[in-house]
Amino acid sequence: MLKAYMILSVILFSIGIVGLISRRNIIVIYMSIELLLNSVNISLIAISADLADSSAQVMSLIIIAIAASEAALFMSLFVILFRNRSSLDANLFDILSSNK
Amino acid sequence: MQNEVLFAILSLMAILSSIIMISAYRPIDSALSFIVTLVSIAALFALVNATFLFIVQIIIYAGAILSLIIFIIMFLNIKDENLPEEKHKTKWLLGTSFIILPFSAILIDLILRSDIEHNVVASDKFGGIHQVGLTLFSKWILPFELVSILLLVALIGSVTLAKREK
Amino acid sequence: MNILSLIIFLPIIVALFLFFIKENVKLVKIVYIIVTLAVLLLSLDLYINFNPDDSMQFIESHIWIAEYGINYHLGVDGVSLGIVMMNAIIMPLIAIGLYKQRDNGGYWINLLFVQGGVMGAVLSLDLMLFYLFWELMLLPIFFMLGLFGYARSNFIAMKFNLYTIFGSLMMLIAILYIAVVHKEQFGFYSFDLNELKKLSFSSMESLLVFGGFMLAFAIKIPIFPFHTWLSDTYRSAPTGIVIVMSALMAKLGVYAIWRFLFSLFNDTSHLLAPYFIGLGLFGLIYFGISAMSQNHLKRMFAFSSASHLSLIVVGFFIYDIYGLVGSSYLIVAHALSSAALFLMVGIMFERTRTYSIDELGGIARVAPKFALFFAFFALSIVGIPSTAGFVAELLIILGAFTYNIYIGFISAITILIAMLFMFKVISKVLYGELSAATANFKDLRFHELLALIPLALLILAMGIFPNFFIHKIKPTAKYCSTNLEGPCYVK
Amino acid sequence: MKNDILLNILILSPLLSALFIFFINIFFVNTRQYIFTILALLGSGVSALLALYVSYYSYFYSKIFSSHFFTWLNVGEFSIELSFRADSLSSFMLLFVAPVSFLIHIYATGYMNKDKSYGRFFAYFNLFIFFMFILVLADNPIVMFIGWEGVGLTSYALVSFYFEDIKNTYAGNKAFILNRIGDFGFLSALMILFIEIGSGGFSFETIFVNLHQIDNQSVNLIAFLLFVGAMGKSAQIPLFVWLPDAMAGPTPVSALIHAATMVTAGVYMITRFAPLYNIAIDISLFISYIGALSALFAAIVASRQYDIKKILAYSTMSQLGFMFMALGVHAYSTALFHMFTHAFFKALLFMVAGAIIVSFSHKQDIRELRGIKYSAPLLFIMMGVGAITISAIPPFSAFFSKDAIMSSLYVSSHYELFAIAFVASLLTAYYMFRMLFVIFFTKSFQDGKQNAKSMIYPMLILTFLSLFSGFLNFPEIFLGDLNVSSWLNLADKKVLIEHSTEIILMFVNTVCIMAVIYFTYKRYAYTDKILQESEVSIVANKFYIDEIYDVVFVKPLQYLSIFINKTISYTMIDRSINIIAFSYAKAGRLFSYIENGNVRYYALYMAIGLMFGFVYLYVLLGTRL
Repeated sequence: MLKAYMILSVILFSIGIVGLISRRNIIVIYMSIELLLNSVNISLIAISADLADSSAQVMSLIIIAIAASEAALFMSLFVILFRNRSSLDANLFDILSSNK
Repeated sequence: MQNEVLFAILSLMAILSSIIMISAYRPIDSALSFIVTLVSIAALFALVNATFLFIVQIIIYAGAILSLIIFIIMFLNIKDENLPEEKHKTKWLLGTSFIILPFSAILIDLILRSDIEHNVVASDKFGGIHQVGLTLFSKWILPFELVSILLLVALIGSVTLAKREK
Repeated sequence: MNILSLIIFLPIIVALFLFFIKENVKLVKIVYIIVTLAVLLLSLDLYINFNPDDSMQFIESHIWIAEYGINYHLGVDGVSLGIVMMNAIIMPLIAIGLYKQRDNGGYWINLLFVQGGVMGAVLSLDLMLFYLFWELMLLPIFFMLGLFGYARSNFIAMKFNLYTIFGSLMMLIAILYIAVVHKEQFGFYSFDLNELKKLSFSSMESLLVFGGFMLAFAIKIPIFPFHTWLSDTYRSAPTGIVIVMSALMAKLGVYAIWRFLFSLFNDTSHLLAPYFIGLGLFGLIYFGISAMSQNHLKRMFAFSSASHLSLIVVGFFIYDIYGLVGSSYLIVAHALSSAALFLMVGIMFERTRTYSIDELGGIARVAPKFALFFAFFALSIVGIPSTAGFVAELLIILGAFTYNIYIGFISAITILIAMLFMFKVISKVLYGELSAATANFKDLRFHELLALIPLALLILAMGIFPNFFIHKIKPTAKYCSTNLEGPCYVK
Repeated sequence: MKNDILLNILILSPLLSALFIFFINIFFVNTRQYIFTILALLGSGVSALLALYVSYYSYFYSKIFSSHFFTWLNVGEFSIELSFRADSLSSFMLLFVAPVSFLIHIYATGYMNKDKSYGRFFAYFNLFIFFMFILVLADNPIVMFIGWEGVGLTSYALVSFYFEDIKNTYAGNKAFILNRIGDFGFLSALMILFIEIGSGGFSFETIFVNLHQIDNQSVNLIAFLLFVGAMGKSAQIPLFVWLPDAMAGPTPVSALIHAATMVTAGVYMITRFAPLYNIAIDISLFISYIGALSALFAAIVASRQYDIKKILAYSTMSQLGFMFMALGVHAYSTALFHMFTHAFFKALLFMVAGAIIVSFSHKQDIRELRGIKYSAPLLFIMMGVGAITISAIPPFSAFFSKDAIMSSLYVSSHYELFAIAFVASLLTAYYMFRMLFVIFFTKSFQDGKQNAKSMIYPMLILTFLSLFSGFLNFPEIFLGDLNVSSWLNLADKKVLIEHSTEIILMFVNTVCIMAVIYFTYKRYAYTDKILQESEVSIVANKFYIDEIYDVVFVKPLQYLSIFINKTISYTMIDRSINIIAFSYAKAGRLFSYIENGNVRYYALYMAIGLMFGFVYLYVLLGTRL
């Protein structure tokens, strides 16, 4: 069972990365990041079940807490960005560029 | 056997819905399909007796975070013209999938070939709130406290960020 | 403290202190003059105490970084003594000659650094120490080019710096490689020249390492075809830097070839000598002809310097006593003449605001003293008898004839080549009608005379009583030329 | 080594006087003119007196004066003493160099009167004498070379003396550059000579003792290169073009440097190396031919010149050609004797020309100077004496010297040389009398200033000397004893000529010259023939030699210079190095496109890197897993 869970986790992680890289909509990007976290959670839970050790469950609990705080920050960021640019295009936010 | 079938259905749902999530045009569609993903992941948790995590997943992810996203989407009143114009979305999706494919293929191959299963027999109470709580408050007390600080920081940070500048 | 360390570090330490009083330019200038005069006194002391029967003297050796065998090893012999002396003589005269011109403290502070760097590079007998001083001397030049240069100075400073840093990097690689080879052969790292002389290289190895060193020196001198930084840099550089570059740094490149390459790679140097003689002779003629069609005074003198430096390279590579003595004499002689000439060009620019030969003319009518000195220094570059350059060129030509009669003929062309443009300059700048730029030309002021007269007297003295000066070089030269098999200096 | 204080004073007095004048001239602006005059005359006068003294003792008592200053240079085997030695040859040179210098000094005080650069002129003039003494008295060739270069330098300074006109300075440049080409040969010759036999010492004596050690080929090479030096200094073909231009200097300069002393240094130098040339027979013959060509060429060109100083300049070149012809057939003392008489009459001619120029408002064209006989009768007489002397009319000085050259050429059985010399000497008479007749024998009249006394007296002395100095070397045929030749005691080839032949030669020569003079008289005296001569012919344009040199040497050098600057240095080397540097900058800019600030892209790069890393690890470790 562990292997199946692990494979699922890998697949979901890959899908998350694909979404993270290829989409320009920042909300989708955010959700892709959440998907990455979830895929990690899946493997953690599967390992904890396999080893009958609840430490891994605690870890995923902490990850969920981090995801929650991340969500809070992201939401406020969305609000600011949309207020300033009235767009959700990630390509607009490129002030890190050396060519500017 | 029953577990296997359930796992297959649930994992298929998770994968399909997450694919829909990353390829949907409107964010609201993505958010809704992402709820499906999260719920099926929660069910997968339940399948391995992680009952407490199942509850937490449902409540925090599907309940709190996703509703927050949907709320924000509605609050911002995003119209179609506000969405980025993604002409090459399909190309990007396929291209990145192609790049990431070897990565996942190799990982899957390694997982299949490796010998990682221990199949320790767990007690009935495993995964319940009691055990998790014990572990959390005994072995993991410091990270727990740190997470509380993190949550506090996130709270203050989001308030500060969202505040309209005068 | 040994006198050599004092000579090196006095200017550097004072320069560091001067950063704090950079605002008060007058004080900086006075301190500069005092310090450089002190260095001159120390060098004179060195010169007087230098024993003309011995080669390497005043040796100072301390272990610096024991782990890597880097020593603080200084010493002076006949050839380096000449460079030390002219450095000590020229530096105070720059300030005296340009006393009224540069009102910028950084200018003088940088020059002090340069003086210390040049002294250090000349006196050090440890490759790492040499490398450090070599870079120390280049850095102030970069700043001065950028800060006080004319016309596109940033681009030119960058170009000059890239050129020289590229060369120095190759040299650094070569130095490190040598140290590693030393570890392989003797079991410990060493950068000390005396230690490294015991090394033996395979022929391919020594060619590559020789090339690494040579690149740094060839760019600095410059040897054809590494000369293209020259004309822009000289045109743009402020007077002090031009003097330092043409009179000191370029000479240092040739000196370093002799000091390090000849003693480390004796066989390779012998093997490659014909090629470098050929390159030098080609450069001698090439730069001379290049100078003919220049209209910018500093550019023309830049090529003139390059032409003479090629001759110096030839003299060293001839590998006999005449070539060696002649070249080391020409190093000093040409340094004095070109320093004086560039100083006068700087003085002239202050009055006319132009370097263009076509815009000048008739200065001899209004400024006879200026004309006298200018003509004298120009002729001393040409190498007329009774100036120091004549003696040096005579010896080099003699050496070249001893080497090979055809090489001799070509190197004798040097007595023709400088004339081709020098006389044009004298005619166009000093003689003829007054131009708009020169109409109100003021004759030399007292402090300018004070700077030029010592140079003129020294050039004359070196031309009329050469034996008096050459006897300090002779033991070194004799030692080197009679020890063709072994390294040049062992102590 | 002996150290004669007199010789030291002789050498140093002009130097000291030059230095004093220089110093005063530069640093004390309003100095009275007479201070310069006193200093200048003191310097040259003392040396002239001492020179006479030295020659007197050398002639009558065969005394050799010598002095040693210090060791100039001592490196390896190359040991050069700064020492001087007045043997008979040097004393002979001193005999005319110093007095003529002194006389021209006196003349110049009048000529340069009230000139604003009076001091500068005499400083250079004395410096010139100093270097000339070094050249003449030097005990070894390197010191001689120093003097050799020094006279060239002062000659340059004096030709460019009127620097307000930049053309004069160009003439000076030309003189110095061509001289230096000669010096190139001279120096190379000395270097080879040193390498061959220098280890045994490098004074003239030791050189000639060791001369037999050199192989024949080297001797020829050395002899040829030495002659290249002489060509430059003595204005022989092909390095002669500077001499006519050098007339841009003040006339006393032309008289002293470009007629009497410096240009004869080449002859002196060849004579100095006479033992060498006695071995190098081929080169000697070559010298003769060059001399013959120069003599003929210059005589032809002179016969169509109009500038009074240019005529004399070409005449000088022609006379020097005669001397080289004599040198070539090893008749050294004959050549020297001609040099001796030539110094007097050519200096006289130049001084007269200068006096004419000063008197008649600085006109130099003989067509504008016509009819001055009655306003300047004295000048007419002196010019006449000069012309008669130079044309070798007996019994005046040049008759003896030139006739000796002719007979030695005849004896050497190179009859073609003899023929050329004969034609050239006829042409000499032609162009000299053409000048004389055009200026003085005409019906027109113009008035001029009187010359200063200080100009007249030296000319009178020189007139006397040029008439009678020939008797010093009275030939055997007139029951003379060839004083000069026996005094000089050079490695001459003995001239064995039958008296009858010699008399016939003299007679034919004289008659022909007379005929030429008569022809010239008919042609130019009291006619306007001179005005009808065309100025576009090949002779009047000096065979276009200057233009040819310009096209063959000067222009290509300039184009080459521009070419290597623009094309090789700039376009080829600099451009390619800049391209390397700029391509680095471009590559940097290329990478900055990757870094576009879009974090998504960074994630993409990370993913790509991840993929490659995984694939690499998998391939590397795959077999072991």
